[in-house]
Amino acid sequence: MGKTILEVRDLRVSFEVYGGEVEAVRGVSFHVCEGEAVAIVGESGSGKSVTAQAIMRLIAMPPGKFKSGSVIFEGRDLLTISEKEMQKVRGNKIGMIFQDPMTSLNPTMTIGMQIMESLIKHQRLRKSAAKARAIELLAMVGIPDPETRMKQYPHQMSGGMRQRVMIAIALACNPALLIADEPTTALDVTIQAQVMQFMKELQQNTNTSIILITHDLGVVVDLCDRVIVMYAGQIVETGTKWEIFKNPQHPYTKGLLKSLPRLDQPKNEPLIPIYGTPPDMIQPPQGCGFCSRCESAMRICERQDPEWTAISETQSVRCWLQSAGEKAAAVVGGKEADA
Amino acid sequence: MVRFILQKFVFMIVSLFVLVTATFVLMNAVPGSPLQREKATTPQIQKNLEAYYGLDKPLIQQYGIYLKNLLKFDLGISMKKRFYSVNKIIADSFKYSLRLGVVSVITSVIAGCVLGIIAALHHRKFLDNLAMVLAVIGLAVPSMVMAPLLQYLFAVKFRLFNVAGLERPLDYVLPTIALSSASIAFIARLIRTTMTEVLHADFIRTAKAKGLPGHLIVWRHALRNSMLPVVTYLGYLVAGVITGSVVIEAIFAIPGMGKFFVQSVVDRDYPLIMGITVFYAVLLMVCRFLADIAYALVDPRMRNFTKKVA
Amino acid sequence: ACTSGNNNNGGQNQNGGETAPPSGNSPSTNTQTGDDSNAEPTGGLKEFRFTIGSEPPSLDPALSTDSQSYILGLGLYEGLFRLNPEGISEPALAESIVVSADGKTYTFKLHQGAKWTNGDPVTAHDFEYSWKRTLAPETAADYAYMLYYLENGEKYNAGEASADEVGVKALDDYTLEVKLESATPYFLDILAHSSYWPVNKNVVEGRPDWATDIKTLVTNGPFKVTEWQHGGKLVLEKNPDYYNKDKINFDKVTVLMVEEDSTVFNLFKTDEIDWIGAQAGSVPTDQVTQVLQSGEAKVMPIASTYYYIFNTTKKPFSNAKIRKAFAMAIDRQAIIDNVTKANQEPAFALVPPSIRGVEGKSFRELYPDSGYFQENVEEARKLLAEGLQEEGLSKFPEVTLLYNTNEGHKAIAEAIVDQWRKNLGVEVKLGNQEWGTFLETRDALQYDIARAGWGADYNHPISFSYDLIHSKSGNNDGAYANPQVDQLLEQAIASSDEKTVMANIAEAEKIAIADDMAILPIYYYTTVTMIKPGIVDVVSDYAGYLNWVFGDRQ
Amino acid sequence: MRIEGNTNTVVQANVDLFAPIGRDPSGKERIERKSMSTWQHIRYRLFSNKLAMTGLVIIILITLLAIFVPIISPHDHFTNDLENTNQPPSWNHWFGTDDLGRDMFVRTWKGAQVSLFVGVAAALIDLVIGVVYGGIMGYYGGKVDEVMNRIAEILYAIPYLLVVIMLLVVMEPSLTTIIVAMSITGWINMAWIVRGQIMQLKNQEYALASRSLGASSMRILFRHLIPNAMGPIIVTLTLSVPSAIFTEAFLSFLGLGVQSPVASWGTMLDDGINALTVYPWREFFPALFLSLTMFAFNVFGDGLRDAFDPVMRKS
Amino acid sequence: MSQPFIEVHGLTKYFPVGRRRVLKAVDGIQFTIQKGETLGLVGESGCGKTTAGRTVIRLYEPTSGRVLIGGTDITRLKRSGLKAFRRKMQMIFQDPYASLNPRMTVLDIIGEALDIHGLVKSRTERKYRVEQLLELVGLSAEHASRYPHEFSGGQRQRIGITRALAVEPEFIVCDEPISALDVSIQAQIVNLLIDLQKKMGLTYLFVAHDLAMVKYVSDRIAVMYLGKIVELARSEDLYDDPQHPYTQALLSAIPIPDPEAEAKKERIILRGELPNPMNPPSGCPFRTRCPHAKERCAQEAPAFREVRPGHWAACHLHA
Ligand SMILES: Nc1ncnc2c1ncn2[C@@H]1O[C@H](COP(=O)(O)OP(=O)(O)OP(=O)(O)O)[C@@H](O)[C@H]1O
Ligand SMILES: Nc1ncnc2c1ncn2[C@@H]1O[C@H](COP(=O)(O)OP(=O)(O)OP(=O)(O)O)[C@@H](O)[C@H]1O
Ligand SMILES: [Mg+2]
Ligand SMILES: [Mg+2]
Repeated sequence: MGKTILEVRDLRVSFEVYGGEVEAVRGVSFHVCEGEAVAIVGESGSGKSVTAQAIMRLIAMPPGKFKSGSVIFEGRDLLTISEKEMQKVRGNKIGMIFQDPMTSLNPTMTIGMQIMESLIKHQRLRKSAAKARAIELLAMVGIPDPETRMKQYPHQMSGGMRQRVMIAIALACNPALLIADEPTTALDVTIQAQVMQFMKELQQNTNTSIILITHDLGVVVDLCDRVIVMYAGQIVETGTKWEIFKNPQHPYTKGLLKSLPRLDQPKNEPLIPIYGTPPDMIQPPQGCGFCSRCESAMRICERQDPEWTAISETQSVRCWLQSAGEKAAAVVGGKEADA
Repeated sequence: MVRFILQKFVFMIVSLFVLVTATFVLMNAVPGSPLQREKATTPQIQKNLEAYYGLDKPLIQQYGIYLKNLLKFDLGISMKKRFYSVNKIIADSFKYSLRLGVVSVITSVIAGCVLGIIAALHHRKFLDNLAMVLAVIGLAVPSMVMAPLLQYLFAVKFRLFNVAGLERPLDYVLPTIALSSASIAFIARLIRTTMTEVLHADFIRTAKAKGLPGHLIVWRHALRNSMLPVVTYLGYLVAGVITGSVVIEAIFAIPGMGKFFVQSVVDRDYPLIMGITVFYAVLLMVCRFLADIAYALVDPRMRNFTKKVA
Repeated sequence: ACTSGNNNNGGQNQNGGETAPPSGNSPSTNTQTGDDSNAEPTGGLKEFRFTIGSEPPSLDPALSTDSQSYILGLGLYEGLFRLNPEGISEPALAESIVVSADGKTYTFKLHQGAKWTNGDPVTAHDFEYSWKRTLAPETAADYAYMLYYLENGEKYNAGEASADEVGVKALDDYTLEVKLESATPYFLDILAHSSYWPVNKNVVEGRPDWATDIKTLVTNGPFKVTEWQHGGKLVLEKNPDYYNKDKINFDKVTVLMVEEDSTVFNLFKTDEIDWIGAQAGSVPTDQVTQVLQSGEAKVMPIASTYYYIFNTTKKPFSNAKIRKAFAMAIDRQAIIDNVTKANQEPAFALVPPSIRGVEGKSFRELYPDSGYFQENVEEARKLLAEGLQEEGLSKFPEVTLLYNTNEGHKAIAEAIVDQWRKNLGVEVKLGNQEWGTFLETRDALQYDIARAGWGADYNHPISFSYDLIHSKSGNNDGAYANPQVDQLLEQAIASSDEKTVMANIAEAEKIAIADDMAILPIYYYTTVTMIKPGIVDVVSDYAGYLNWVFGDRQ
Repeated sequence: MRIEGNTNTVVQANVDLFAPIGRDPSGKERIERKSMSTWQHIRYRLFSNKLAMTGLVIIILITLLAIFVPIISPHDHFTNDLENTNQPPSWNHWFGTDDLGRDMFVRTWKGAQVSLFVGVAAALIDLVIGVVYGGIMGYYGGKVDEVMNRIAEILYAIPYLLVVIMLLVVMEPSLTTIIVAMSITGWINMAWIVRGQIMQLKNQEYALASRSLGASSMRILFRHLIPNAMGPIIVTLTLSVPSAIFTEAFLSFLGLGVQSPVASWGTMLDDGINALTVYPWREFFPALFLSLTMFAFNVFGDGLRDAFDPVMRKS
Repeated sequence: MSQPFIEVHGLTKYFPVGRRRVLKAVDGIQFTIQKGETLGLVGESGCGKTTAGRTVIRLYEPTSGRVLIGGTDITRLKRSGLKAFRRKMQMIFQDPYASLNPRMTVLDIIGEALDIHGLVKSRTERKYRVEQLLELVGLSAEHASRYPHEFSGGQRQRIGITRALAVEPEFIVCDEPISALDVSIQAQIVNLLIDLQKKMGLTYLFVAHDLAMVKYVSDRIAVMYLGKIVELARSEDLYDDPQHPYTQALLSAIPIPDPEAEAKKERIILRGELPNPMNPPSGCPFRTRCPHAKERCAQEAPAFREVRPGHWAACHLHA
C-alpha cells in the first residue's frame, strides 16, 4: 500500500434542528492510502453520507456544524482552508458520486455541459477541448454513442447510464480520491454488476483511491480492500474485508451479515434480522449506540461507551464483549481496591 | 408537434366562438346603448344612427354580420370614435401598451427573481424578511396609489423624470415600477419558495462537488430549475400586462389600450367591446400556449409533445 | 351640448357624457407659479401647450359632438361666424350678411382669400355641401338637429325631402343663400356652432374616415395639424394660408391627451403645459382651495347648471310641496364653500348667469332668480308636513338619490343627503350607477331623485328652458308637465322679437321653479383655470370651453 | 468462538455490569423520541413562529378595532361637518377628517368592517370554487381539463365590466351582490394554481394506494391531494385578499357594492388619492392599515402553512 | 393440482405515448398462483413488473387478457362489483416514503380502508381495530396518532402492510416491498410477510429485483424481461438449473457477501441496457444482450414452453 492520502481525525458533525441537535457523526477517525479502496458500511442514518460530505465540506453550514476534527488531504486540513481553495479541491482532486442518479443530475442541463463544466473550471480547457474530453470520458465509462448522448438530458437516460454519467463527472479531472456514496443502491443487480466492474477496472488502471459507501455488505466484497462499519455516528468495527466477512467481531457486523439470505437458505429457516431501529441522533444514547438492539447487550453497554480493542493489526472493534476481559478485571479490581 | 398545435388551434377557435357569442349576448342585454346620449337627440336622428350602424336589424342578423366580418379579421368601426376602425384603434394603442408591457414583464421577472433569490439564499434571515416585506408592500399598495405617489415624488418633487408620456427611455421608469410592483412581489414569492427547495436538491450538491463557485451554482443550476412556476405564471402575466392598465395609462398619460377595456363598455361601443375582447382573448390564449412551450424549453422533461426517449 | 359628467368646476368629463358646456369669458393674466416662471420652451418660437382629456372622437365637424373636438376645431376650422371672447357671435368667413325682412333668408358674402390646407379655395359650395352632408340621413350626424333651422332641414334628415329642397344654396363661389324654416332671432348665435363649419368636398366625398388621419385631414382654420400621435398628442402649427394670419400669434400649439386631473396638474407644475381649465384639463378638486387662495388660479363662470331632477310621476315627489321642501332645505352656499369649492354660484333657477339676454345685458341681470324661492328650513319642514298629508303619507317613504358614478357627484350627494337628514329629518338613500345604466334608468323614470346637469348649445336662454321644462322635450327627464309653461315656451320660439322671447322664457321659468319646483337647482358651474404667466388672450368662453386660437405669448 | 468465550468470562467476572439484559428481539418496536400530539405540534410551531404571531396579533387587533371603534367613538362615519373639512389629525379627529368633515378614524374602522369581510369572503370563494374546480381539472386531466380550462379562459376574457353591469340590472347593490360579482371570476387564478399542483400530485403513490383500497376519485382528490397542495393554496389565498379589497372598491364605484356614506378601505383609497399631496392623511391611514393587514395575512398564512405541514415540523 | 386461485391469461397493458404509439409495458403474460402460494416476479427496472402487478388487481385497466381470481374474471367487473372485490386483493407499494400520505396520521391512513368498505361502525371501534392491526405487524397502539415522516422506512413499510391487511384481503401484490429498505430491515419485513401468510393463509405475488430474497420468499418464480415472462419455475429449480440466458445472468450478478465465494465466482456481465420498450427488438427481446444470440433469435420470437414439468422458458436454445 502506498502512503496515506486522506486522514480523518475525530470528526464530529452535528445539525441544529427543531427540538435539538442531531449528532450525526460522533468522533470518526480513519485513513485512506493511495490506490486503496475502502468501504464504509452501515445502515441508513448511521452517518456515512455526512462523513463523506464533511470531507468535501458540502454540509450546509447552518444547520450543520463541525464540532471538532480535521480532514488532512495532501497535507492540508480541508476543514480550515478557504472556500476558494476548497473549490479547487472539489471536483478536481476529490471526485464524488452520489447515491441517487435520478436526482443528482441537473434535469435542465445537457449531459455534456454537466461534464464539461468542471473541465472548464479546473483545467481551464476551452469549450471545444472540454467537449472532446467529455466525449472521451463518456466513452470511457461505457456509454455507447457518446456524441449524441452529450446533447441529451438526464431524463432521456436510464438510471444505469445516469450513474455512469455521474462517474464521468467525478472522474473528469482525474481526481486522486473518488468518494462513491452508495453508487449502486438505486440500480438493478445487472447494472450494479456493470458499475462495480467498471469501478474495479478504474481502480486497477489509474490507481485512484476510492471510498465506497454502502449499506449492502454484498456489494463491497469485490472491490474493496478494507471495510469500516459505522453505527449511530461512530465507527464500530474496521478491518480488511477478509477479517470482516470471515471473522466479524461486533454484534452489529454479525447482524448485518446474518440478515442477508443466502442463496441456499431453505425457506423454513427464518432470516435473522436486526430488530428495532437505529437510535434517534437527537439524543444519542449513552453507552453503546447499538445496545438497544443488541441481543448480547449487558448492563455496562447502556452506561459506558466501549473502547477500541485491537483484534489484529488491521482489525479493531469497539464493543464491550471484546474489551470485557480487561475492563472487567479493571472494574472488579477497582472495586476491590475500593473495598 | 404540428398536430398538437393544430389541435390547440381548433380548441382556441371553438372557445373564441363561445366567447364572442357570450359577449355579444351580454353586451346587448345590458342596459344602455351606444346611441344613447345625455342630451336626447330627436327620434329621427336616433333612427338614422341605428340604420347607419345596422342596429335596426334583428340581433341575430347583426350577430351573423359580425361573425362574417370577424372571419375577415374586420372588427368593425367604433361607434364612439366615428369612422375609426376598431383595427386601427387597437393597432394604434396596442403598440404603446406593448412597449411598456414588455419592459414591465422583463422588469418583473428580473426584479422578482433577484428578490426571490436573495430571499432564498438568506432563508429566514434578515435579508429574506426584508425582501418579503418589500414583496408584501408591492402587493398591498395598489397601482392607483403607487402611480400618483411615484409621479408626485419623482417627477414633481425631485424632477427626476417627466410627469407623463412615453417618449424617452427614462419615461418608462415610473410607469414600469407601478405596473410591475405586484408581479415582482408575486414572482419573488414564487422564486423564493421553489428556489429554497431547489437549493436543497441533490443536483445542487453535485454542482458543489464539482467545485463550482456559489454564484455559478445559483445562476446556472438553481435559477433555471426555479423558474418553472414563474413560466406558467408568465402566461397570464404577459397577457395582462401588455394589454395595458387603465390606471397607469391614465396617470402617466400613455396612449395605450388599457383604458378601452373599461371605456368601451362605459361607452357601450359595441364593435370596440367585441374587438377588445377578441383581441385580449386571442392574446391570452396565445400567451398561455407560448408559456407551455417556454415551459418545455426551460424544462427538457416536458418536451414530450411527440415522443419520450427511454 | 349639455353637461353631464361635469361636477363642480366644469371640468372632468368622465363617464362618457360626451359634451360639455360652451362659453364663458375672458382671459386672465396671472401672477404666478412657483419655480421657473418664464418657460419659453422653444427658443423664439411661440408655443402654447395644453391638455385635453382624450383623443378627439372626431375632427369631422359633421360628426363631432364633444368638447375636445370642439376646442381643437376652433383652431382647425373657420366657419361663417365665430364667438368672440365675450361669447358673442361675430362674422368670420362671412364678409357681409343680408337678412330678408321676414328674417327667414340670409345671404352671406364670403371672404375670397380663404384656402384649404391642400390649397383648394374655400367656397360657398363647400358650405352648401357640408351642411347638406350633415343633414343627410346616411351621415347619421348627431348634431343634424342643429341644422333643422334650415328650410326643409328636418325633412331632409328624415328622408322626406330631397337635398335640393334644403334651404342652403351657393349662388356663386362666394355667395351663400340660407333660407330658414322660421324666423330665428338667434340664428347668428347658432352659426358659430361647430356643426356649421365647412368641410372640403373633394377630400371628404367617398372617404368617410378622412378626419381620422393626418394624411387625409384637410382643414381651413388658423392652424393645421402637423403631428398626430393617436391618443397621445397633437401638434398644430400656424396655417400660413389662413386668410387672416396676422391675427395669429402662436407658431405652434401642442395638445397632450391626458385623462387624469392630477397628472394635468403635475404637468402644469413642472411647466410642461401652460393652461388648465375650461374643458382642457381641470384642477383636481382637492387642490382647488389651495390654488385659489394662492392666486394661482381663477374662477370663471360658465353656462351650465347643476341640478337634481324629481320624478314627478311617482310619490312622494309628485307633490310640489314636497319638492319645494327638498329644494328649500339645503344650504347651497355651504356646499359650494366646503364641497365643490370653486366659487360656483348658488342656483335658484335654470338659466345660468353667463347666458346673454338683450341689449347687452345678461338674462339673469334682466330676470334675477332671487325671487323664485328661498332656502328656509322652517318653511321647508312645514311644506314637507303638508305635502305628506296631502299625499296621505304618515311618514316619509324610502327614497333614493341616484347619481352617476363620480367622486364629485358623490361628495355633493352625500352632503345634500346629510342636510336633508339634519334639516328635514328624512333619510334618503344614495345610489350610484355607471353612466350608461344611469342614463337608461333616468330615461325610464326609475328613480326618485336624480342628478343632472345642463349646458348651453348656443348662447341663448331657450337652450335651457325649452329643453328642460317643456313637456314634449326629450330632455325633460323628470316628466314635468305644465300646459301653461308649454304655451309660454311655444310662444317664445315663434316670436321674432327678442324682448318678447326673453319675457316668455322668464315667465315659464318662474312658474316651473317658484310654483312647481320642477327641478332642484343647486349651482351654476364655474371653471377653475390656471395659466402660465406670459400667456395672454387665451380664454374660457361663455360656455366654459378653452378658446386659445388668438392667444399670444409675451 | 472467542466472542462467546469472552462473554462468558465477563458474565462470570462481573455480575453487576456485565450481565446480559436479555432482550426479546422480536418484540414490538419502540419509538425513542417522546412526541406531542398533532395539535400541540401545530400550536407549538405556530406560537414559536414570531412573525406569524405578530401577524395574528395584528389581525386580531384590527378586527377588534373594526368592531368596536364605530360603536364607542364619539363620532360616526356619516355625519358631515362642513365647517371642519380636510382637517389634519388632531386630538379630536385622530386621523383627521375627510372632504365632508367626517371623522377619518371612525371611517377607517368602519371601512375595515367591509374590507375585512370582503377579503375573507373572497378567500372562501377561492377555496370553495377555485379549489374544487382546479382540483377536478387537474385530477381528471385530458378532455375534462381541456374543456374546463377553456370555460375558465372564456370567463376570464369576457369583459368583467359588462358582467358587473348585468349584475347591477338583476341585483340590488349590497354586500351579497359584491360576493356574487367576485364569485364570477375571482376564483380562476386559484383554480389554475390548484390544477397545476394536483397534476403534479395525482401520480403520487399514496393516491394510488387509496384507489387500491377502493376509494372514489372524489375521496382521493379531497382527502389526499388537496390537503397536500395547501402551501400554494395558502399563498394564493393571501394574495386574493388584497385583490378582493380593490375589486370591492371598483364594484362600489360602479354602484354595485357598498353605497356611501358607508366606506370601505378601497373606496377610501379611491377618495383620498387625488388629495394625496394636499391632505395626505386621507390616503395614508387606509393605505397603512390595508398594508398592515396584508402583511399580517401573509406572514400568518406562511406560518399556518408551515405549522400544518407535518413534514415541515421536522426541520 | 386443484383449480388455481389466481389465473392470468394473456394479460397485456399498453400505455399510449404520443400519437398512435404505444408502450408495451406488459405484453401477454400468463401464470397461475395457488391459494396460499407465493409467486415471485423478478426482472430489471422498467421491465414491467409494477405494471403487471397493478394490472392484475386492476389498478390499471388491462389492454387485453383475463384475470380470474377465485373463478371470477375481474377484468369484466363493473364499478360496484370491483369495489367489493377490492377487499379481496390488496397491494403493498414499492416506495414506503411516497405511498403514505404525509398529511395523514397513521390512524387515518389505515382507518381509511375501514371507512371505504364500511367495516367499522363507530370511531372507537375504528380506533380499536387500527390499533389491533398495528400490533399485528409489530407496531404499537401509540403509533396510531403519528405522521408517516416520524417513522423509519421499515416502520413505514409496516404501516403500508397494515393498510393492505385492514380489509382482510386474500391476495396481496407485494411490489418490491423491501427494495427501498436497509439490508438489516429487509429481513424484518420479509419475516413479517411470511409470518402473516402463515397466520392468515394469504396468497402473494411478490415482485422484486433482488433474486436472493425472492428465492427465499417464493414458491415459484417468474422472470420478466421487456414486458414478457421469459422463465417460470419452482424457485429451487430456477436457481439450480436456469434455462434462459437472462436468468443465468441475473443469478450470476447477485453479490455474495463472502470474499471467497466471490473470488471463485464467474460473472456474466450483461452488455448494454434494457432496450427501449417503445421499439423492442424483433424476435427474442433479449437477443441484443444475449451472449448466445443467433440469427434465428432476431427473426422469430421464441415460444413460452414447458421445458420440463413445471419449468417454463422462452428461448430458442431449448427448442
Ligand atoms: N441537513 C441535515 N439536517 C439535520 N439532520 C441531518 C442533516 N443531514 C443529515 N442529518 C442526520 O444525520 C444523520 C446521518 O445521516 P447520513 O445521511 O449521514 O446517513 P447515511 O448513513 O448516509 O444513511 P443513508 O444510508 O440513508 O444514506 C441522520 O440521522 C440524519 O437525519
Ligand atoms: N403510466 C405510465 N404511462 C406510460 N408508461 C408507463 C407508465 N407506467 C409505466 N410505464 C412504462 O412501462 C414500463 C414498465 O414500467 P414498470 O414500472 O412496470 O417497471 P418495473 O419493472 O416495475 O420497474 P422498477 O423496477 O423500476 O419498478 C417502463 O418503460 C415505464 O416507463
Ligand atoms: Mg447516505
Ligand atoms: Mg416497479
